[in-house]
Amino acid sequence: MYSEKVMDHFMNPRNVGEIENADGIGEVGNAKCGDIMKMYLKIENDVIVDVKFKTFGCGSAIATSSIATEMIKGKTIQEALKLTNQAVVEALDGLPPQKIHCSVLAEQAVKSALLDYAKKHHITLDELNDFHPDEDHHEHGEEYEEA
Amino acid sequence: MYSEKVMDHFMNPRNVGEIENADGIGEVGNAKCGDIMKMYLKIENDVIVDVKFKTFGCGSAIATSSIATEMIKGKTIQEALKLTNQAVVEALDGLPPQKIHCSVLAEQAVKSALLDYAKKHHITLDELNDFHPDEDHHEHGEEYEEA
Amino acid sequence: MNKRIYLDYSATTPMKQEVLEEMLPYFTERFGNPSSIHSFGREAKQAIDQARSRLAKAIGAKQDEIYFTGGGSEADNWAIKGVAYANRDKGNHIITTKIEHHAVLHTCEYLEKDGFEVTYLDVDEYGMISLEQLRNAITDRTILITLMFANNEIGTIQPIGEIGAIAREKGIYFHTDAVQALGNVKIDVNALNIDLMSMSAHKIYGPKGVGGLYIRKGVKIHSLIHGGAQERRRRAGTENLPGIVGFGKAAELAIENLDGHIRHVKDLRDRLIKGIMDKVDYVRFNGHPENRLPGNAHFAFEFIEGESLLLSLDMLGIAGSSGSACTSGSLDPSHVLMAIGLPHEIAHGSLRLTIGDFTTAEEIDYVINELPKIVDRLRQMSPLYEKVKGGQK
Amino acid sequence: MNKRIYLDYSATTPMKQEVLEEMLPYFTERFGNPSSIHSFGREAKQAIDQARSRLAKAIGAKQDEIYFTGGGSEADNWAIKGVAYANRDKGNHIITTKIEHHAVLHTCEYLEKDGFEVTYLDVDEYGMISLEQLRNAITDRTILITLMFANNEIGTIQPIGEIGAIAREKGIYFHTDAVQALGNVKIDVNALNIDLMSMSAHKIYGPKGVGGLYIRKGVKIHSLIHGGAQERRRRAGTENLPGIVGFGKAAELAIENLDGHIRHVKDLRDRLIKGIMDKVDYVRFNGHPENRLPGNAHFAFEFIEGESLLLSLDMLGIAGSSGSACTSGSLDPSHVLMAIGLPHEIAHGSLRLTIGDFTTAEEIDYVINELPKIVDRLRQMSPLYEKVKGGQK
Ligand SMILES: Cc1ncc(COP(=O)(O)O)c(C=O)c1O
Ligand SMILES: Cc1ncc(COP(=O)(O)O)c(C=O)c1O
Repeated sequence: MYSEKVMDHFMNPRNVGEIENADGIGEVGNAKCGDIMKMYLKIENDVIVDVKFKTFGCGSAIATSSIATEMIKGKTIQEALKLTNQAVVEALDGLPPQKIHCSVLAEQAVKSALLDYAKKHHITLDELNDFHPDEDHHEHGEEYEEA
Repeated sequence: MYSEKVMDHFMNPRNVGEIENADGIGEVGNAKCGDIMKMYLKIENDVIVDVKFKTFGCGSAIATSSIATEMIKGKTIQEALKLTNQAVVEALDGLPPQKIHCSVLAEQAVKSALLDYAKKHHITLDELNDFHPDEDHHEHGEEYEEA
Repeated sequence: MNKRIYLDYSATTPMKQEVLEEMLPYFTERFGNPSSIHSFGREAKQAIDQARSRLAKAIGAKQDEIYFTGGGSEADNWAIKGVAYANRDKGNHIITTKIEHHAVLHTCEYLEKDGFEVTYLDVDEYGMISLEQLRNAITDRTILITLMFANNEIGTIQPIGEIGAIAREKGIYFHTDAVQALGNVKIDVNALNIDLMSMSAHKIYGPKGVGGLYIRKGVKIHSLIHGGAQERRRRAGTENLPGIVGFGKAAELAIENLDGHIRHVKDLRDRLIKGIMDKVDYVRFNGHPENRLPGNAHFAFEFIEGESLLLSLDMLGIAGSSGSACTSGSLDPSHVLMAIGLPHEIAHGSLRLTIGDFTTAEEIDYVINELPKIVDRLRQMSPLYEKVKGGQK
Repeated sequence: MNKRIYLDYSATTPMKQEVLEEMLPYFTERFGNPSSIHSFGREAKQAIDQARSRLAKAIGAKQDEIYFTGGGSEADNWAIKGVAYANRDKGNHIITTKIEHHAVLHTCEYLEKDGFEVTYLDVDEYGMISLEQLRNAITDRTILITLMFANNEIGTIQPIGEIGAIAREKGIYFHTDAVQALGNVKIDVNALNIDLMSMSAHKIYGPKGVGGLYIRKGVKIHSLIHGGAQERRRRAGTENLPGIVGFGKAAELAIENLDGHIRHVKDLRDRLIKGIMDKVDYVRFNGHPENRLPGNAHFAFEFIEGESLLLSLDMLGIAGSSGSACTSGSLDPSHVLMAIGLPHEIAHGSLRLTIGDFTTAEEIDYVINELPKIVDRLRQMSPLYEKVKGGQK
């Protein structure tokens, strides 16, 4: 079902935890839908010097969170804004169709944290003008039967 | 499917053949329905001294013909008239439900031959007043699927 | 991964060796078509007759009330559609519950599109229906009550005898999906007033792809699969000869060993439940405390999600199941967990472990040892857990 | 009875050893439910995927156009009812033939009771339909043509490519029952414009109780068995894992060996036909002389009845089949023999001998030697034969 990459990031997630006094915090998803991602950023001179996450969710929710933190760590804000869910999926060597929404969530968690940073620091990030993290992010794949 | 008795009478039918100048001949069934029984009687002093049959039909049609000839050979006409299809079925240790009609046919073949004898010899057999061998004798059992 | 611990017996069971051995000759040697009149056909027919009589004996039915199908789902579909369409002149109302298997629920939904009306009974927090609600739901248009014997997720067993009595009293056909109950509960279709009952071989250590429908003599029902005259003209198709033979053997074994089986799986189940409840906080135990399948344990661990739990267990070779939405790719957790009133976020953390004849105490102890660590690891990652940690733990 | 000679391969086939071996691990070890996400489930899922791809390859389909069923009859029922109900808004007319298998005929009759109209095409003395009659039967209410690939009794193969082309041209769905054709004829669903196709494993040395339905992408069809999301949500029920694995293997073997298989059974079939026709008088050979299944020989022996022929053969260990009414307990001989215009009394004397991969030349020679003696013995007992004896023989 999952690629080795996904299983690796699920079993050995990178950057789990919280950052005290984080510069930006993003939280997307909700418990009702079964996945919440919370992302903490430490930003110095427009560069993401540290990032941590906590995730409530399925294997791919945890794996996408983990790899997303890796993909933006050490990057500038502008670079991080370019992170797409497709890139996350590719970096994980693919996801099953019904799990694509997790990658969308990871992208949104990063953007939410950056938006929070921008708000706190009174910066405008044009890239996020159309960003509404609360919209339904679920894309339905095939449904599998409980056995 | 068939009892050993049926298979024995089918594989080694008794009294197969014709009787030249028979005293009574009965033929029942028709080719369309897949079974015809023809029975020949030699009668002396009201006793069936010889009986032969020819049958076109399935295994149980042949077996019922065969055992019916055995059951009436050496019997008086009055005794032969008492032959019932149930007696034929019992003598064969049973028949599958969809084959019961063969035993009816055997009974009718005997009666037809006796009726023919009676007509030729201008005798009245009261037992045969209600006998109409041309009526549909089929009783339907379960249908089985061709495989 | 060396050790493999299978705790998903409600999903499917391994076949027992005795069952396989009974089946083997029928693949390559005694392979005839039971409808054929030659010796190959006759020996096939005999084998089917024997299986039918074994199954009949297992549930207190007559041999000619047992019909073999291609599985439990086909049996459910056949029973419900077959009775609905054959009795449409009498009424168009069907009563079922909110916690049925999808084979029943989706069939009922299909019938709703075709003019039938369906009442879906509620269940309480333990998954039990209310007999009063059932009685009140009956109208003079009601033609069928279809109500599962035992639930596949939370294991709750319904008061089938009482339900059967109500149905009989009102002259309404009563179908029960006994796919999970067979081999785990004593069943007598006459004592329980059951008119139709679905069964499936692969849940009782028999082969997959074979099921059965008990149809009480006299029940008016249409066929689902038309064609040849097999199964007394009611279910067409060349019989799954080895499968049916295996089902017969599995049913026989299940009934012979019923008490021993129940004792074995119940002991291990209780050991598992105690072990987990003692070692883990914030966990709920779901389903009815007493009226439940002997091998069923169903938990909901707060703050974590079921699939990640399953995956973590799987990495240790432990096979379980979850009613979390994430295992099915749908949005909502299982309809059963919703029906018993579990909040979404808690339902997401559900884990079903089902125990069978091959389960050992060592396996259970291993799970009792490992599962709390996994729960803890996932909670450490969970943003929901951090909120309660400080205060309570 | 020591020697047993099986000449009823069209009824069912013994499973090949390779097929059994491929299946065996899936009963007791790799027994998982393909819907489960743990390792047991994943290895089961993989096995099903492989089988699906083998079957797809065998008929030139895409993998996601193959759906597994519980047999050929279920596939026929599903295809016909599923398309009929899903396309009722477009029309209510179905075209089929008089010589279909009962799984098609009785399904059509069921639909007739529910407001559908069905045209049953005639066939000529060889069992062939007329393309012109087909074309004329099409109306603007026609939603489905269901027409068998090869007949199970007399072996006649229809011009499927031409029929497919007509259906495609008119925009009508084309279903074909290929239960007898698979493994005996090269099939490419695209070249032949087939939209739906029924298959059955036990006719190609695979297991009983497993079938398949090819459904071209885009075809509008309802489910027959509702419930779980198996088979891309179209056919519910826990998959018959070993059965499906066996079907996949059998399909692979059938395609690999197709030419060799055809040559083998055809040679023996022709040897049988020649032997019998040379030695027996008053015998007809039924079905199409060229366009027929390679292993099918179908005779009608005048003056005798099929069941007594079969029984006599069976006493020698020879297993055959008959379309006589007496084998089925019904009044009329098979509908197929009626449709090709065989008089009742001749149809009653029919004998189908179907040859397969395990048939040997010695077996055929034995039959050629024994069958004429049996025919003669039965004719000596027949009151019909005595009438022709004097004059002609
Ligand atoms: C032409 C044809 N269609 C359908 C079937 C039914 O297949 P099954 O017996 O697998 O249900 C058969 C065989 O019995 C057949 O020969
Ligand atoms: C309660 C219940 N009903 C029906 C079914 C369906 O049975 P099958 O998978 O054999 O079609 C199952 C199992 O999947 C079940 O647990």
